[in-house]
Amino acid sequence: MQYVILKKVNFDDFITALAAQEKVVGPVARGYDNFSFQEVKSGKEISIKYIPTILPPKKYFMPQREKLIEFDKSQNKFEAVLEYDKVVIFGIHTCDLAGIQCLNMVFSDKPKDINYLVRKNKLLIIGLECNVYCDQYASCKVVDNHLPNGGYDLFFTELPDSFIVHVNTLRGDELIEKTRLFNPAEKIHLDQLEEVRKKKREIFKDEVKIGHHELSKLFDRAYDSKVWEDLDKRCVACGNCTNVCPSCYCFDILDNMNFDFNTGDRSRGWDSCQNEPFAKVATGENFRKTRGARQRHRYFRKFKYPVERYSRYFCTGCGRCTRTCMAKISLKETINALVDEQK
Amino acid sequence: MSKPKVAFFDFACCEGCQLQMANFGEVLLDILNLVDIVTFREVMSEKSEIYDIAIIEGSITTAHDTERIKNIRAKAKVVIAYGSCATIGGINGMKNKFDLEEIKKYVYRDGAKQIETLPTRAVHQVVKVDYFINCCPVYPPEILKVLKCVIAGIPYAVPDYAVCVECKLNENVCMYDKGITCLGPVTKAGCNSWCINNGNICYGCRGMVTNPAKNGQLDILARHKIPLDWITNKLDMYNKPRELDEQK
Amino acid sequence: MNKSRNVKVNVEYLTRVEGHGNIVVNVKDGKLEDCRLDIIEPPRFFEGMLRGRSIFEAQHITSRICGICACGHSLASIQAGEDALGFVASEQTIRLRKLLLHQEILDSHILHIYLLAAPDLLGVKSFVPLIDTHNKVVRRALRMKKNCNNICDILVGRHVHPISAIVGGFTKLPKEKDLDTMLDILKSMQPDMDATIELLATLKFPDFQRPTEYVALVNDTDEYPLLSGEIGSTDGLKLNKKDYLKLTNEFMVPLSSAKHTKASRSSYMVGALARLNLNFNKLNLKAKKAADLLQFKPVCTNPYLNTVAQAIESVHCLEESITLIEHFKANGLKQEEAIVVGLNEKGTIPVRAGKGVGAVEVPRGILFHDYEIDKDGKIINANCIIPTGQNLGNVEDDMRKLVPEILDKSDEEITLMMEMLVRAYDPCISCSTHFLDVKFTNR
Amino acid sequence: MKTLKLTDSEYLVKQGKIIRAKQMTKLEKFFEIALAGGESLDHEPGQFVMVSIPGVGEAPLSISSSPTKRGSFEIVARSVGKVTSALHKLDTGDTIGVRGPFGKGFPVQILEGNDLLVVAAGLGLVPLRSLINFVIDNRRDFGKVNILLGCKTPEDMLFGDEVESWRKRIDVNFDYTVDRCSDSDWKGNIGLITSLIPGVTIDPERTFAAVIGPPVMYKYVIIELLKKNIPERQILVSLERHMKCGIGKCGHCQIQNYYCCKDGPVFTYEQIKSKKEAL
Ligand SMILES: Cc1cc2nc3c(=O)[nH]c(=O)nc-3n(C[C@H](O)[C@H](O)[C@H](O)COP(=O)(O)OP(=O)(O)OC[C@H]3O[C@@H](n4cnc5c(N)ncnc54)[C@H](O)[C@@H]3O)c2cc1C
Ligand code: SF4
Ligand code: SF4
Ligand code: SF4
Repeated sequence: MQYVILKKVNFDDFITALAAQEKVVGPVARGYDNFSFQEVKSGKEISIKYIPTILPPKKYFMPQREKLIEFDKSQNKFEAVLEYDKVVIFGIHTCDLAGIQCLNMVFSDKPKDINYLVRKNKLLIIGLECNVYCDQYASCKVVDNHLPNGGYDLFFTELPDSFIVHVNTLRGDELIEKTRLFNPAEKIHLDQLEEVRKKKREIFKDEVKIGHHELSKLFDRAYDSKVWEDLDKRCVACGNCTNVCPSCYCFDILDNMNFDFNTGDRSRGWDSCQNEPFAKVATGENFRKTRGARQRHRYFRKFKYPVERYSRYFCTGCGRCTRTCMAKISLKETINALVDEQK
Repeated sequence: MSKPKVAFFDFACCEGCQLQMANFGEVLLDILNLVDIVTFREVMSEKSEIYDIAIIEGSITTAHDTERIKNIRAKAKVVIAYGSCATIGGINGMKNKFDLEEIKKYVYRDGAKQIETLPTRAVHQVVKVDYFINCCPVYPPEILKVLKCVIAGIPYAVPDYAVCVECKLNENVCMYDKGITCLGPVTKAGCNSWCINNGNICYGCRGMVTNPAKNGQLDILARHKIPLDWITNKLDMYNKPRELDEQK
Repeated sequence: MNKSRNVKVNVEYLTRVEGHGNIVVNVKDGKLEDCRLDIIEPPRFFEGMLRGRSIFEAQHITSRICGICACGHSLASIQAGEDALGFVASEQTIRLRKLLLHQEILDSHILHIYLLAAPDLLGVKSFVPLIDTHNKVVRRALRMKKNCNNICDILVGRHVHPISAIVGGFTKLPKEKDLDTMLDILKSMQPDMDATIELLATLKFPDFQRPTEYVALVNDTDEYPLLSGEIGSTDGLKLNKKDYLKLTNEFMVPLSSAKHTKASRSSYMVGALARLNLNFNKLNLKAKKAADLLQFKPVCTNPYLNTVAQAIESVHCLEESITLIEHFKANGLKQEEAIVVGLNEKGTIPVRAGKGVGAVEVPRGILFHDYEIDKDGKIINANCIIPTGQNLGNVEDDMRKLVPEILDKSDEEITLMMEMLVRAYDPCISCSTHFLDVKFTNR
Repeated sequence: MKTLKLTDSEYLVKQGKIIRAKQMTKLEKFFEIALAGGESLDHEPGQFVMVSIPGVGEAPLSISSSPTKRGSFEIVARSVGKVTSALHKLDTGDTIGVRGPFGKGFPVQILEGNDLLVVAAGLGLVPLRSLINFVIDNRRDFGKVNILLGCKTPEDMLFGDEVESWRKRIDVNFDYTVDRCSDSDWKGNIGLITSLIPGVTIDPERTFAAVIGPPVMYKYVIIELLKKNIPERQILVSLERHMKCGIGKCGHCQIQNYYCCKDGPVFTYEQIKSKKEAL
């Protein structure tokens, strides 16, 4: 385990050097306080101070549309394929690192999803610490994701005139070696890092009326809550909340036939439990017919079901669902409403 | 398997959806490998009364056209409603907001007497439709998708969720964040949020989702201080004939 | 003239034109009794429907008047809207609009030359048989069409019903790499364009002359006027666009009771031929060369040669598009000019009551949009005058002169000549139903 | 973009050849399928396969034949949408893709030595036929066997000949019913399937009930079974959900914390009775 230092003046060179060899993506400003991960060629394009991007970096781990199978009917041939890019992802916040860990769990659960697992190893992950709270929507502290918790190759923390970088993997180390822009961290840097973390513990507050460990219990008794009826009236089922969520992974499987009517492919694409047809079966029954029931399902998939299966919350606290909701349904307000109700 | 015979017919429309076929470029030749186009007045002088698949562009607005579409339905094995005018009434439906006599007089003055017109209807409001290709104009990737389904003889379901879904996947900055109202939340997806990708708003040309959230929408409007009639007016742009369904 | 000749031409649902029209010709004992181009398109009431809508929606709606010249309608509508609002578009916006208009004309002309007109000249009924006999030509046509389309996709989202061109400017601007892509596409089209001219040079058009009044936009600069200018004619007419009604003043046609437009004579012609007859000298060099090759000289009075005029204009438009993009590449595009408008919820564009007229040369000729708006920007009155509507009188006058000249031909030949004549105008019939005073025949 | 071939993908399909196909009713078609290379499917009664038609898609379909039948397996598809209607166009000799078997079927080891009450309504007979034939083929290993069938009209009755053979067996108690009937030759009852349950005599302690039918049916059948004092963990149901992956990832089939495809489709009533989204 080691820490190295990159001077801020060298940051641009670092990204430029990386981009000269590999595809590098990072958070880029899109205006109106929106950001998205995009390919970058230089450090100048990157917004170091950004709030969670429109889509989380999950789009690189689990592409929106991903080929699984190629077939040729005339040959009776089916082949499982993986299409991938080698990508260096720069600037993943701790909440999104947690999101990736959630996906890792789901896809390595048996039976394993080999597409996900192989692709994941083609991606190099560079984390970036948030020194301050993103905005009023974030709730990373609630779920304990405001401090780094592994899941990266390198992790950057901004100090007054440099970045202190935690080197977590061999691959990360190779990258540091290659660029030759890093120096070993000195005590002063480690002190500064400690200072940053100390401050964070002060400013990052729970912001909901319930503690981390109580949360799942809250949901033990929340199924029949009136809160879902309120959400039923407000939700417009636009599907934004699930599409932007770093730990949502539902998908659809879609076939495509080429015009020769012999060759084609089978791929998977993101799907959303908020969409009306998602749980509808051929006999016409829809097991989560109301928007309220679908919202409840979403919350339960963050705070209850995964706790039973994977012993962790699947909400990373990134705040995206609240930020993007057309109806401004707020995750924190919903939790607080449940707490109030159960008082 | 012999190639299915395809006929194009146009009713009240701008013929832009037919033009989308020509806009395929050389891919059009691939399509022509799979089907025989036997009638396509806009680009062909050949005609045939025998066809398997009728592709209908335009809405039904006259008694004559009502008869014509019924005839086509009787002859065709498969009827495809093609474009907003045909699938939901589309832009022609704005007319239904007005008194028909009044609007006739406004546009044709003295000539109004000679003009015959009925409230605008979508094709499925007159005859049974087997496939819907929504959008104004039709979205080329969706045309191909549906044509493949037609040829394979399997159904095609228009996505019944909001344009927002695709819009988010395209990582557009939401129009509401920009302070502008957009019909994305109530409009059926399938166009890959075409308009928003190009910086404009969604006008709802694919028709409303089956079960739009009325309450939720009103909330949103209130929060953005948007008068209701702005949105209803916008919805009327393509979706006015939907009322004829609701009355049924 | 053949005194005993009887001819009955009755073309129902004329093919390979945009929209529904019938041709009726009746010659009895060598005497022309009836000669009409009837419009049988179901009426769509655009002007009526526009009332009460925001001026910021006008472009979106009127674009749907016609799928073939949607960009043209958009541009005329935007011009009229901005005129009414008193909004002056930036120089960059005007340049981009010119690029769009050039692509619109190019796209439409290619469609007409190859898919609608060429089959007649090659003796077939549509491009479909040509796939076997002239595969290269068909592929070239589809490729050129697709290229124009791809450019419009980049520029305004799509060619049919452009998305990003609105009152005030553009909601999305091409990026550096988009400019490169467009330039590559345009350059790759140059050899195809040369081949198009060569092909046309080999085709034989009917020889028929009838001088008429040719109307198009004119200006005092060196620029071939398409997006702006005054109304001018070969009879010396000069009008501000605001006075367009003086040009299009309607009159009753005795035979058919349809109202047509006229300027100085019984009818006038608009479109590529009219534009060349008025502004030939302003064409760029390559277009003039193409004209040489095609032996085209203004003033040309053969309406069949409108197709040739279109080919010459296509060359012009292609070259001008390249120049425009090279300008952007050299001077950069100011991305900050991209606007967010919607229904103008944010008041991005100041609104006032007013009247405005747009006059734009679209593929088929001069197009007028005219709006009156109230203080909230709601449309009170609207009027759209479409090129094909203006040409109707002229087509019928042509027919009336032509029929007696070809009475020695067979019925089939006469019918074909008539169809070709109408097609030469590249009429856009569903458009013209929005023209105030087209007569609809009973069906 | 680079492409890798994956040999161990869960999405890879096996080739299945249709060796027999038969239209059963207007909507239902029967297929017997042999896997390439004589590979056996190795399934349990109650499991399902993902059947796919390249270019059209995949659909979960129950395995209708008993595991005791070797060398091939059988499915029945009701034409309701894309895959199923395309499947209906196929015939003997055509190939399809097969993934699976998936899911938890009926726990036959636990059932052994006990009595069985099979309640099948409509298409529910398709998966239950696998269990019934398995039990009949291993009749010695089971106690008393009751079979109750129900469907809309006699014409909708699937596997008519086979059903008749069960009816005639002396080692099973058999009864069936239809909702409506215009056929005077009909030997069974008329009425809902729930009406048959009170009439059967069972020893609730040692009876396991296996119930499959349309979603609306479960609630009422279970009420009747509970009235018979069958313990909740001895009532087995199979649930239908929208499914895309079959391996517990895609989320479509989720019933609260269960994935129907992986934790089911066969559940005990005890497992799901408190799951509001289940029945
Ligand atoms: C465990 C299990 C066993 C089944 N066994 C059988 C069987 O033996 N025979 C049989 O005919 N059917 C069976 N079904 C139902 C069958 O899977 C669906 O009817 C089929 O998937 C529909 O696919 P499609 O492509 O034809 O329809 P689509 O065109 O995809 O859709 C038509 C309708 O079916 C619904 N639907 C789509 N996919 C599914 C799905 N995977 N599951 C349920 N509904 C869906 C859609 O919401 C839509 O309403 C079973 C389902 C499950 C979950
Ligand atoms: S539920 Fe909301 S806050 Fe939690 S991870 Fe998903 S998008 Fe982020
Ligand atoms: S821009 Fe429109 S379509 Fe896109 S997310 Fe916002 S509301 Fe939905
Ligand atoms: S974004 Fe809306 S208006 Fe635009 S094409 Fe899609 S559905 Fe139609």
